Amino acid sequence: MKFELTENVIEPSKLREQMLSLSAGAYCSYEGWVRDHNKGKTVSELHYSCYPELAPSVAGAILAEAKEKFKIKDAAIVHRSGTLQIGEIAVWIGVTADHRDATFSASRYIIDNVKFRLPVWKKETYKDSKSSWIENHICG
Amino acid sequence: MKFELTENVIEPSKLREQMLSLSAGAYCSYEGWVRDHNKGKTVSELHYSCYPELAPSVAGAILAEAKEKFKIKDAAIVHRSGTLQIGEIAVWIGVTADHRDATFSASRYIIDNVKFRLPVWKKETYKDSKSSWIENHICG
Amino acid sequence: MNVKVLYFAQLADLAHKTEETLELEDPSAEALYNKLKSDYSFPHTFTQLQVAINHQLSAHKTPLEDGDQIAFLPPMTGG
Amino acid sequence: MNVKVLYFAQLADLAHKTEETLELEDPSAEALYNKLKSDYSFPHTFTQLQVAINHQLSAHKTPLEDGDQIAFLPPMTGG
Repeated sequence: MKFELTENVIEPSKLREQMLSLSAGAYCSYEGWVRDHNKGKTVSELHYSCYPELAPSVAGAILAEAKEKFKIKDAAIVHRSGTLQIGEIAVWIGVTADHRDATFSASRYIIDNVKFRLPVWKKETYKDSKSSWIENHICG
Repeated sequence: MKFELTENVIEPSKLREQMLSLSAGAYCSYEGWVRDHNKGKTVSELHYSCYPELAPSVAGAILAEAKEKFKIKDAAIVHRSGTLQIGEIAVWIGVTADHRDATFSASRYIIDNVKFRLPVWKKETYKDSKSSWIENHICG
Repeated sequence: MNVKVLYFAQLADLAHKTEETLELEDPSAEALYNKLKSDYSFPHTFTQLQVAINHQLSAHKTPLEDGDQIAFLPPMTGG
Repeated sequence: MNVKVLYFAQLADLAHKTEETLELEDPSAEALYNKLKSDYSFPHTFTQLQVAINHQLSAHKTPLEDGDQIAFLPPMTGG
């Protein structure tokens, strides 16, 4: 089980490779992408402020809960920090298990909890150069 | 929306690239992997028999249903045929949407229906060289 | 009339062929299947199978016509 | 006693800093936050925020001690 907070572009094919297992039958991955629009506004870039000293313990708790609740083999969370361009990956989740049911349930559990519990805050910059911290979650 | 039945090794990074979209905020993918065991037996390889003239219309119907039921942007199914080694990808599903909820629901809907409706049949060969067509679905 | 029968998976293994053309008098898919089941020791009953005629899923009662291609499909196990 | 306050996101923007060390007499995190809210026009009420002391999520009522690092965390919006 792995968590990483990174300023670098997330590379899903490398992360997927780390999940490979000959005894797993199912793999589910989720990616949150930076969209070019939100609530009718044209987004030009995104900035994530984060609390790097707190994030690992929160992510570790989320992963441990997923492992306890669902019959999974492995799970991982990678979240970007800093400034992101449109189309970049904001968050990547990967889960392996014997069967598909657990991979879907655990992936969903993890991303839902990451959004509400990981100490990361999103600021959108719009085409008109204004920017704002996102107040409430638009689930994406 | 895309469906492919292929004798070649499935390459998820290439398939993912075809799903990229600047207006999508969420991407979920699912892979079924050939496991080294099933029901307590050691599996050495897998063979998929398929009905290539029927599969595209069934897959097309599943994708169209997913698009109608869930608010997704795009969805794709790729299934292997022929002989597969342990660790290879048997099936790949990819879904994009504005929000995560639709990607998870649609991916789940598609893989569930692929397993029960796509005209593909799995034969497992075991370490003792015996082989058998899988009778009932062990969801994986 | 002549009908081409397509065999997949277990049915192809048991019939030792992937297709054959048969001359029929009865247009019933069920009658055809029951003859094949007896000839090749197919394990499924007719209602356990899906029927495809000319590469389209079809109702079990659809009458066969000359030149049709028919396949009897065991429960699918893809994925 | 001295306490280091860490600011993130909107709070860092409003405070124009990411951290500062303050001298306190009252060990209440709520009293500290209400002073900062007034100084920097933070929009949240104390109960809308989570509290982290020394990089661990902590109960709102936990008394502060000399040398603590405290952060007031707005609702998270990652992912």
